[in-house]
Amino acid sequence: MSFLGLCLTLAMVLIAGAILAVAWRLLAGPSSADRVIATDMLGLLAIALAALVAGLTGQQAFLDVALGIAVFGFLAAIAFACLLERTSATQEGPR
Amino acid sequence: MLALPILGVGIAAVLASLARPRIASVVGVIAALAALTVYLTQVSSVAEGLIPTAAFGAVPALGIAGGLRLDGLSLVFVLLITGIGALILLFAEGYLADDPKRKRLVAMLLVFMLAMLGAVTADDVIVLFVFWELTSLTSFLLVGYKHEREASRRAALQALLVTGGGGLVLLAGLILLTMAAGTTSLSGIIAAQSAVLADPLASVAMVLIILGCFTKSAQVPFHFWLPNAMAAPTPVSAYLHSATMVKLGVYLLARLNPLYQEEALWQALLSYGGIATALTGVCLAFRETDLKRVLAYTTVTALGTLVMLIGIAPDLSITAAMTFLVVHAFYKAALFMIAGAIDHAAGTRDASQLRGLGQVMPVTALAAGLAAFSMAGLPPFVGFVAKELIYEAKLEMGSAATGLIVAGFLVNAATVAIAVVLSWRLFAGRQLVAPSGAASPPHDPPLSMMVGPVVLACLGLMAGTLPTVLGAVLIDPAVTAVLGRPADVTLKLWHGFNAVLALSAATVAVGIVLYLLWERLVPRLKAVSLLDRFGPSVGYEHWLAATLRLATRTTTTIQHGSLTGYVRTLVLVMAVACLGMLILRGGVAWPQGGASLDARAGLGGLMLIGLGGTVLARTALQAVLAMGLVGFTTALVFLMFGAPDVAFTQFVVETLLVVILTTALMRLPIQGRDGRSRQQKLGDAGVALLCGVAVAAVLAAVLASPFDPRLSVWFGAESLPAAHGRNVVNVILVDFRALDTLGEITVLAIAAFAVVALLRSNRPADPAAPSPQGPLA
Amino acid sequence: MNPSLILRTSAPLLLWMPLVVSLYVLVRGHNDPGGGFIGGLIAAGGVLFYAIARGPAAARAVLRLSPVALCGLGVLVATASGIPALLTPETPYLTHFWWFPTLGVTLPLGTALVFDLGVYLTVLGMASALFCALVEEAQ
Amino acid sequence: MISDFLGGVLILAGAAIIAVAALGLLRLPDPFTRMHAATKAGVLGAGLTMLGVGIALGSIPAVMTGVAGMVFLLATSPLASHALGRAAYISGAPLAPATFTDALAGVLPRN
Repeated sequence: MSFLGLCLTLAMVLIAGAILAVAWRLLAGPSSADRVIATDMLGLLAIALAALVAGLTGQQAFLDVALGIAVFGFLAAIAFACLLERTSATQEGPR
Repeated sequence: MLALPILGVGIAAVLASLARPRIASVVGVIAALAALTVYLTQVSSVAEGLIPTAAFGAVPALGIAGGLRLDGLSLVFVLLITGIGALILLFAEGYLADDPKRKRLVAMLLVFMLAMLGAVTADDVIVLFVFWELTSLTSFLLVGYKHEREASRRAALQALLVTGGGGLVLLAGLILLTMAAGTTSLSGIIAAQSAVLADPLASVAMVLIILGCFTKSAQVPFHFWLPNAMAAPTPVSAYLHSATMVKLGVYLLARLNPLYQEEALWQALLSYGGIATALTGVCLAFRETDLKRVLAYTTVTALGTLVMLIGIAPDLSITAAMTFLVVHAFYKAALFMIAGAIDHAAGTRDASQLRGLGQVMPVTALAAGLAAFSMAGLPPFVGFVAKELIYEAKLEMGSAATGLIVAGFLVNAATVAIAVVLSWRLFAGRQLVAPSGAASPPHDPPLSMMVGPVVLACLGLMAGTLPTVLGAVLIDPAVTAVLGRPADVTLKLWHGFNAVLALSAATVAVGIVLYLLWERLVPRLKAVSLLDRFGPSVGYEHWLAATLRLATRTTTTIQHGSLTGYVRTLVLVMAVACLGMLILRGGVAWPQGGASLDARAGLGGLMLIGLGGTVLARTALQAVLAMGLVGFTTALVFLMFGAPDVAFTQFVVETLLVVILTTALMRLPIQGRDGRSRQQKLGDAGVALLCGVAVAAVLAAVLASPFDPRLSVWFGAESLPAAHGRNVVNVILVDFRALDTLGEITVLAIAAFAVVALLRSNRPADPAAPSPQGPLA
Repeated sequence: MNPSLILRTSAPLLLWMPLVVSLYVLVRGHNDPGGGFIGGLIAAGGVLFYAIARGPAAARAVLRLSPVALCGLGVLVATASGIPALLTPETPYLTHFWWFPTLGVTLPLGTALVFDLGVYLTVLGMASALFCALVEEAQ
Repeated sequence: MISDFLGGVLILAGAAIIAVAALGLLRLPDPFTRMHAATKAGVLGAGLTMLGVGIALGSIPAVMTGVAGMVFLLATSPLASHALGRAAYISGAPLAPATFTDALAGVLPRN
């Protein structure tokens, strides 16, 4: 296996673990803030995965997808932030 | 050429609706007379048997041949329609002199005349049906002319529903007929008699058509709408409900007679149906004192007799039918107009309150006398000729028709009695008995109202004295049309002393006796409330009320207003439909050759985790975010299986969905806790599971069926050379299937309008907010 | 919804950047992943951000046209891209034509791009109408 | 060959940093510290991975995209984390007991 292939598969395994952790935080997260942060992290994980798939398949198209997700992930984070301000984490629901 | 009168009457109707009332009536009369003359010019050619035809209303795209045809039968009807129509319009001018809106009635009468002319000359089944329905529609408008009165509105609706319903049944029958004969032209269908009769559904088509005609011609089970339609103004009753519209059913039966005349079912249905109607009509007539209702019931009787005559097949009965048709039109229209004149002059139509009008209304008395004698069938009048023929036809049938003869005798006797009531009882006698309420003492109505009855009565007399002329000119071609083969018709007033003459003499005698009993019979018959409780009109009321109840019940069950209810129904129907189709079509299949399970299967696990999170979430916000995880995993699936475009779209859509849902949740008054009862939750869980199973089954079936690569191969090959693009997905969207995408973006635009409108509608219009620039802000 | 000072100041930068990316995605859509739909969505994301940062009224001002009018324009442009096909006899509606002007490098220009622009505008209009309405709603 | 080696190293580094960020997200006591882990480390990890793959693919547009991605992520992540942190505070996320003083006590409304 080429060195690059090895790195890619290893990275894939690491990212898979990260996804599970973030998913757990998203579902269990005590407060809404945790859940929003986990969703934002999911976006970032998507970027990394897209990049890895680009590496694995050698198609540059997936790298562009990664860039697109980056743009949109960021916008989502801002949108969630403004929504989060409206909810109150403790009462577990909108005011 | 044949279309000319129809179009002419149509134009006159338009002019009449625009012009001033008096001019409207004049225009109407002129148009009717013009049409009459046009048809009169055809009489000579039709008599020699050459039948003019004209193209009209052909729609090749729908396979409708169209066309008009004027044979003997149509000629008789057409002359009646235009002739009596002119007299009625003249009568209406006098009768409604003080009604400012009468031009609307004149216009509607002209439209009705147009419809009738079209129906009787149509040589195409569909054109005939269109005009048939137009007559029902115009009769609804005419009967409901005095719409401010509840009674006339109800009568109009009843007439429309019964005749309209009959029209539907007729359409079904006609379509079956066209399918069997392969053409929509009437003459073509009659020519293709063997094919039509051979068709398995022939008898079904025949029964349907007979039902349609029975509703139109007020035969027994459907007769109740005719007396109620007397709520219409008298000119309408005189025109529609005596001479023309109700005879349309008889016309169609006569028109299709050459097709079905040998059918036993046809003969049975028509003869027994006809005689039953005649008897009921006479019995009910004896329970009424209102002039118009008596006349209505006698019309029902006359229609019954006509249908019966068409039913019994020999040539003579068809001749009798045609003659009686003309005779009845003459005297019934005249009597209706006379009833209108009496009502106009004396203020009431109740026969029991009126005696000795002759002294003050001599001309009306004369006309009434002549018409009544023709109705009674006394010698010098054409009524006598018709009755003789009826008896001759029945006698000729010999022993088979004893029942018919007895019933016919009774019917004729009663008709004689009523004829005497309408003439002698009303007008004879010294002292004048009339309700004092009338403004001025009863007097002869103005000239315009007298022309109609007098002319018709004289026609009855003239036709009676020289029947051979009537026979050769009108009846002979009509009979040949109805029989489908030439028949020699000799109408003569005097048949010499024989059984028929004895029979008619006896009828007159019994009639006089019945007249004498009339005074006592009416109240006693009226007391018999049995008929009121179980008659067909009661059935009609129940049926109407039941339909309304059903309608309200279905609406309330479907539009119950709860959003979750709607969603539940939507999802349930989709699931049941998918599963049902799969199970029925045996499509349930599991893809063979299990997919290679590699790391990517882990995504399925992640999705299940997300699903668990969504289901167990305590608040709506948690559920939305957990659902976001499921969406994210779907996007990963696309990414891992090498679809960059779709993966990116899924990410973007997923994020937008979660953002929008969260914003919406901010607005909704959703408390933290889920308010549904345990039982409701289980129900919803069941629906959700069923939907999941259905979608999974569909997907499995799709996977199991062999993948047909032709399309993707073609697109792959074509995308670069033809559309200069390597991104096949986008090329398909933008180039090959551009029209679909155009449709989609239009839907998007419409959705945007809807969302903006919705969101803006429930926002309080606070003046502070800057008013949006222009309508579409 | 009084977003913080940092968001307000960074709003213009972070509006134009998604717009540029979206145009890039739109233009190359024919050959690489991208196209009208995705481009429209990214641009709408930028508008959403601007609406949150500076308020929906400002977002509408940036768009010059009101979002719903943008939808109409998009559909119009998409339909118009089919006009040349209509003019040439017996070519079905919406068949696209291509020209290859060579300004240094051959640029494939075609009515398909116009159609894609129509899609782009419609999606942008629809999404920004939705967002502005929602953000107004949230206030 | 050198680009493969460099790319591989960057990818590995990126993935490792993301793994650490995920671990941080699990173990850290309150939303604010988790937010730091998620946005700061997450962004760096993703950026490095993109850059590594860009270099590994070798073609000019790939590298350009990688660099553009890295730059964009680094430019916007402070904004995102600021917004998230502020929102978390305003939405009343629980502060870990170990925090000494709440610097924003009077500054921002907290529901």
